[in-house]
Amino acid sequence: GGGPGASGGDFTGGKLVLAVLNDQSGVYKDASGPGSVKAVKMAVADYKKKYGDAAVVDDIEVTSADHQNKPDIANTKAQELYERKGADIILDVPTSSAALAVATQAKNHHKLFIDVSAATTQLTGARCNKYTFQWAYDTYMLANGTGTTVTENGDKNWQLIYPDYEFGQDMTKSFTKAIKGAGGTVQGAIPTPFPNDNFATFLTKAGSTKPDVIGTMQAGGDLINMVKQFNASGLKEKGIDLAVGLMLITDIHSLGVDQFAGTMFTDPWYWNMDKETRAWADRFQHETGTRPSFEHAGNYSAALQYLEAVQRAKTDKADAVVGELAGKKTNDVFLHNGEIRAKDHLVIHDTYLARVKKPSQVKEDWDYEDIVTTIPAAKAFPTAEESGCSM
Amino acid sequence: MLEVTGLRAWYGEAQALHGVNLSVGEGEVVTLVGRNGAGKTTLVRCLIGLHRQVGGTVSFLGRDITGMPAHRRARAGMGWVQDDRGIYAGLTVEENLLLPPKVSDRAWTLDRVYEAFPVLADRRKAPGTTLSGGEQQMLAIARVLRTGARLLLMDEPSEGLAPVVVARIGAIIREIKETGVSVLLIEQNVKFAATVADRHYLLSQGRIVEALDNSEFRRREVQLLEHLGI
Amino acid sequence: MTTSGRMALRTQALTKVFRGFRAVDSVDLTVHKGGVHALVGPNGAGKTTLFNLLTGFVAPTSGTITVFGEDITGKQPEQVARRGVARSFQITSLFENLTSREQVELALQGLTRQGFRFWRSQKLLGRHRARVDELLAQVGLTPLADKPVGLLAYGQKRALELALVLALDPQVMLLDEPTAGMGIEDVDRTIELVRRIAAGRTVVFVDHNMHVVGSLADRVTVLQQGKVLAEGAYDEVRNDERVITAYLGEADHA
Amino acid sequence: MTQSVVRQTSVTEAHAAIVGSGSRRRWILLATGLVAALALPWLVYPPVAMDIAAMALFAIALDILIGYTGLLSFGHSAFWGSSAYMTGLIATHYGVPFPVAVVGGAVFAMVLALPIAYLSVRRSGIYFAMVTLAFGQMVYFVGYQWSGLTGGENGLQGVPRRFFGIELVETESFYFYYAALPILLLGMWAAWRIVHSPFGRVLVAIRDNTPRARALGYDVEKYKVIAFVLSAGLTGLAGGVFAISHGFVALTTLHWTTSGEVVLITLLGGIGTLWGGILGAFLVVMLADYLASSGFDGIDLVTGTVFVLVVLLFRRGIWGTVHHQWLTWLQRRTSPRRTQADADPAGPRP
Amino acid sequence: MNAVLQYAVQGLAAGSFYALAALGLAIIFGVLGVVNFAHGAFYMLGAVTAAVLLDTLGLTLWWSLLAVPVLMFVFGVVVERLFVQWLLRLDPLYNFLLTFGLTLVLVELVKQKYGVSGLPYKPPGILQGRAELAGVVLPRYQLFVFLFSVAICVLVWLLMTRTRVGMIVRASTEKPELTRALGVNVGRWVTPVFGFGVALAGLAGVLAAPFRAITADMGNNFAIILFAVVVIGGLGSIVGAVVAGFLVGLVEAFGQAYAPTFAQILIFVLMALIILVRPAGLFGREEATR
Ligand SMILES: Nc1ncnc2c1ncn2[C@@H]1O[C@H](COP(=O)(O)OP(=O)(O)OP(=O)(O)O)[C@@H](O)[C@H]1O
Ligand SMILES: Nc1ncnc2c1ncn2[C@@H]1O[C@H](COP(=O)(O)OP(=O)(O)OP(=O)(O)O)[C@@H](O)[C@H]1O
Ligand SMILES: [Mg+2]
Ligand SMILES: [Mg+2]
Repeated sequence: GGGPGASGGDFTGGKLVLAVLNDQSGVYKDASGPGSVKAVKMAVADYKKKYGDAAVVDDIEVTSADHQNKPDIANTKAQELYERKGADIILDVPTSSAALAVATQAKNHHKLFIDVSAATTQLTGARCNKYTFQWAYDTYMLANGTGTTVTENGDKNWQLIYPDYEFGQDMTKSFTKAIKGAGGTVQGAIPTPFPNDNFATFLTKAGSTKPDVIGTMQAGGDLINMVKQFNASGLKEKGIDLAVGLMLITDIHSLGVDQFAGTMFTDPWYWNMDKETRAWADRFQHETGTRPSFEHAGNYSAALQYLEAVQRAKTDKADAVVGELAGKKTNDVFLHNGEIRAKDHLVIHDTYLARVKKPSQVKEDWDYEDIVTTIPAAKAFPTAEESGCSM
Repeated sequence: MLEVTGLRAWYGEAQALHGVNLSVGEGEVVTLVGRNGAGKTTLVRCLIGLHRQVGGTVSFLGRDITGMPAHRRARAGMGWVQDDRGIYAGLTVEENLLLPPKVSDRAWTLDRVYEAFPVLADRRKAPGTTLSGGEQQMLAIARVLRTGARLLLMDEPSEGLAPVVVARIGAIIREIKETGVSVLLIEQNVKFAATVADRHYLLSQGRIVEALDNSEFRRREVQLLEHLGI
Repeated sequence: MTTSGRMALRTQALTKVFRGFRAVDSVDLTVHKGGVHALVGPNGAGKTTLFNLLTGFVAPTSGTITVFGEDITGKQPEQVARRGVARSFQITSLFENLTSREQVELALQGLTRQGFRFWRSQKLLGRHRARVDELLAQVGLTPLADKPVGLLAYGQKRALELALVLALDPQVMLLDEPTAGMGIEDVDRTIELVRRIAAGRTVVFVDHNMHVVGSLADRVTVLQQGKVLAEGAYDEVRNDERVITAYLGEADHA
Repeated sequence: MTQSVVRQTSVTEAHAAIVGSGSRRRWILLATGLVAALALPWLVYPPVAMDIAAMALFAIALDILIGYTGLLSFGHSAFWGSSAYMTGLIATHYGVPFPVAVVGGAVFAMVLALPIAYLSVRRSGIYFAMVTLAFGQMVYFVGYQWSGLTGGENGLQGVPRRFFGIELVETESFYFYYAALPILLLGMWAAWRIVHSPFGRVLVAIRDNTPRARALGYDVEKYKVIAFVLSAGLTGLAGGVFAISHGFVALTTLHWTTSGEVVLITLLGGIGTLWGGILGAFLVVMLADYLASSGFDGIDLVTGTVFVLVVLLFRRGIWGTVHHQWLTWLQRRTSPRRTQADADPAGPRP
Repeated sequence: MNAVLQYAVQGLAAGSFYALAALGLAIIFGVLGVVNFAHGAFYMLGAVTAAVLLDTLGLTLWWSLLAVPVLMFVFGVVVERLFVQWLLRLDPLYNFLLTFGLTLVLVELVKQKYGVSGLPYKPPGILQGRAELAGVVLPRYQLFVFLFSVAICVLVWLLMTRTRVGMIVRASTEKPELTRALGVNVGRWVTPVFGFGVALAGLAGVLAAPFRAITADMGNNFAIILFAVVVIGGLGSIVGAVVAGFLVGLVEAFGQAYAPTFAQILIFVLMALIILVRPAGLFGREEATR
């Protein structure tokens, strides 16, 4: 490390350390994992390029740790990163329980934590704190987007199938609210065990009331099980649509567009939305060999905005940086009409209702989504009052 | 038929057999007597190839079989009746009998087995180890007869058997002896041994201490019993 | 019942059916207190099964078992043992990893509640030392007391088997072929031993050795195909025609 | 009848009795252990040190079952996790000093263990392993779905670490370690006591020959149930400390992979050695910690390989191997003859 | 009524996977005395292999149903020779632990190679429609899975109980020494049987490919339910494994229909009940004391 930066900022150990703590080996490996580390490094490079000699710090280190999807390890690693590795900020952290544990550590250590990959609303709700930000999405936004838009587009009668755990229960509540708000009805909500590889019975049951659309809150492997069995069940032919609560582009990639074709879901970001996103995606592909997920872009954006805040604050002192971040309105490749809400540290931005393309429409690898509607930032997320955060 | 010279065997560093010499001729029944722990079972396990002998040679039918694996010895014509009978719990009585491969045309047919041991016929479908102790002993003997082995190594076959059955086994041994089969019989039951055997070896602490023919054996029965008892 | 005071063990219409096979078939057996009762019969007659029934290892299909007037039908083995009925096993059944001494200690502790004391030291077992030495001496295992049993020869294990039963100091002893696999000398010593310890107890044993049966038993029950074929004093039974044909055979009559 | 994984070790133990263990050697060992335990947070990152100590007690508690009773429980995460949750709930809602909460958690684990033990001990050997695994999974599902209480997959967050207002302990992992260590040491001592009690002798007897133990008047099922519940209680102590140390409880504490991990620790340390668990825990926890920041993304690859290698080549485990070598050496010295136990490495006799 | 029938058929279809895989597990156990923890991983490998074959060689489901079991057999043979054989004569728990370790390794390797999100699979056209049976509409594929697995189960049962091969393998594993001393070359038999059991798990995997998510983790939970299945059926029993497999499928389906939250726990409750009432399992044998 080479002492304070050129512009004479105030940095512990003379350097700035960004730590990516995520799952590099488990189920979130593809969607975030090593790709997120890469994205953060891209942000650092862009920052250096932009400010050159004017940068307040030139020794910027990006470190990473694999929490293996185990919250205990996430917890220990977060402590260690803050205490021993000199991390000024921790980024990413998929898996709600891990993210919540890291948020507590951030609070105890007075260091920053920007969550990108975990969806729980508690991060900016009941368990919010001054040092924690939620950057990309949350369960409310997923459910609200799909529930409202699909209902408004004419699918009024819903059946919901959800995994009977916190995420599923949360999503179902938000969905129900959104659907009702848009003038639709929920005919039934069927809880399912998790993990589960057999959805035939649930689908039969859901289909028996002849809904317009079935909304599923399953995720990951269970989502794929669900979709395969939905396709085999014949409900599609009867004109029943499928709407998905949480879908990652990696899910579509792994199952193939033909299986998902026509499915609707809310996406915080899509790589092929416009020229700018596409250009960034090309860069990312050049670095990693694959197209970015919204988590990857989110990490890039979070790191970039953090560095900008540091540049403004001229220090890595957390309170100062938080002060620079909170309330900031900004745009970048990920955040469109973004605002880092001061009250709860939820980052709101435009999100999108997407539909999976038909195989015939796919022009290249990873070209899977049609953006149906843009949901403006203000409507996409819960209001600061709703989130129930008090710092 | 069987020539054993200088056989030695160990358990760990405790020597169980100290240079055993013995022979069994064609069609001969030879017993091995000795008190508990003398090393009789160990000797037989060496002969069938399940315990590693450390010194000496074993030749069978004129071939040196030292170091040959157990299943090849069996194929060459050795049959073994284990002291704890070795009945398969997972196989029915009949399957226990069908299991061993036939090694010569001396092999008994199933019918012949069932004629000699009617109990087994009655219980043919029962899992092997649900038979009584004695029935299992019969099954073990019958099973080895099914192979048609040239030399039978029988470890205490009369143990736990009713007198009538012991007598029947005696008769069977005499019968197969007529067909040229040799038997090396381990026995505690000296009376029974005397009714079937031609010659006797006395094993004590891993050594052969005496070799006697049957008449001498009968004559010295009382003395021998004492010897065994010491 | 006036006689129940004298009756140590009694079964009524005791029956065990294994998948349609009647191993023990309506057996009425009465053993008087202080008696030495032999159970003989061809292989597969149901002797061991009867023992298993008496000691709770096998649940009867029907019938009842009483010990000193108390109905023990359907009780678990340990409950039976606690009522003073101890058994040995036909096929040796020991704790391979423990030494003879440790096994006997274990047996001595069996009927106390000492075994549950997980907060005490094992040294507690040392209090049985004298009794252990005595028992091992009785069966001639003193020199091998501290050898793990896995390393003993068969006959030695049979002797230990007996010591374990003795350790329970039972009122009723069930011995399944106590002399099987023993040399002549050991057999005679065992007969002596059983005779000695039988004083004041009730013994039921199974043995194929008529010499043993003759020297020990004051009453003999002959089983065949699960049923009682004959019962009486030794001399009576051994001259019974049916017993001779079914069990003893003509040959061995000396 | 094959029931125990550890035939060989207790034969050697029997020999240890003959050879005479020498109380001086025992004191030296004890002192070394204590010094190591006290020095640990100086040498490794304190929260990791705490994990090591807690996992060590977990493995030791499990060894009472595997090594001394011949019961391989593959569902011990149920007790580790349920105690963690109960400890967390008590600490959160009643604000008691953490040792009280931990004891509460352990008691709860024992209560939960009772019905599970009652059902599981009806089967032995490999069935027991499968049945406990299944019950463990059942507890996991309950934890998952009962999110009102457990927080579901978000975990039970914000568990406080109260200790009579002593702030250093409450906030600094380093001092917390010394506050929690006595609980774990007490648990380890209890395990040692159990194994070397008359009760422990009966467990070994049951492991070796169940019917015979019954014929001697031992109520085998009752003994097994008690052993199981005791083991669950000690596991619960460890799980409670773990929860307090982390400040939250996650569902992974109930997951079967946690059961697998502790079996690995026990195996690696040496089944039937009790103290082996300490070495096993040290290695496994340090390895996981190292791999987490090494950039290597296949931790299970390493864990699995270690499993395979230990089972294939190294069944006595570390402690078992060392202990065995030591005994062999002692015996060589005292008598020139070796016994069967040494000549026949790991495995039942023909 | 109609719904009940529909649930029943769906349950039987789901049970087919359990039955087939449990059969493999039971055979391996019956013959080698090994409880194969890796059975779920082999099921997963079957599905993954089918997906890879479709992707790289264009092998359709039909060919995969042939090719994958063969490949899995070979794989099983390799695993047995390299690992399992060394522990056969020790306590079965060692092999349980060994295969547990193998599971971790296999799952991780698949993750490394094919990622964590799963692989695509397209079922053949003929099986994509629906069939109507007595008023019940069913995906044709479910019907096929059910019939196919019943046929396989019957064949395997005949093989194990009616042939000399079945007998020899049972004997070899119970008393390998004695069996050798009786003249049977034991080593020759055990390995193929392990391979065979693995092939059955692989076959279940192939059947699952068009219908379920093909991910590295797909076998984990499956394996645990499989253990419950064999405990219910009685581990030593081939018939028990199959019957319990279908039974658990039914319980799962009706549980899902009428008590969805508890569907998964119901299976374990059933297991607990069986242990209480018939500790040896529905078709297990009483253990004899002698
Ligand atoms: N596996 C073993 N390990 C160590 N020593 C053994 C082992 N098996 C037997 N021995 C010892 O070897 C000696 C010979 O045993 P062996 O079984 O051959 O005797 P035996 O003559 O067959 O006795 P028995 O008439 O009781 O069957 C005995 O002293 C015994 O203690
Ligand atoms: N668990 C069981 N299952 C089925 N049949 C059994 C079982 N136990 C015993 N039998 C059968 O019951 C009959 C009686 O067996 P038992 O062992 O009582 O005979 P025994 O009189 O002790 O004979 P032996 O003198 O040969 O030991 C035998 O035919 C045996 O096959
Ligand atoms: Mg012998
Ligand atoms: Mg008997």
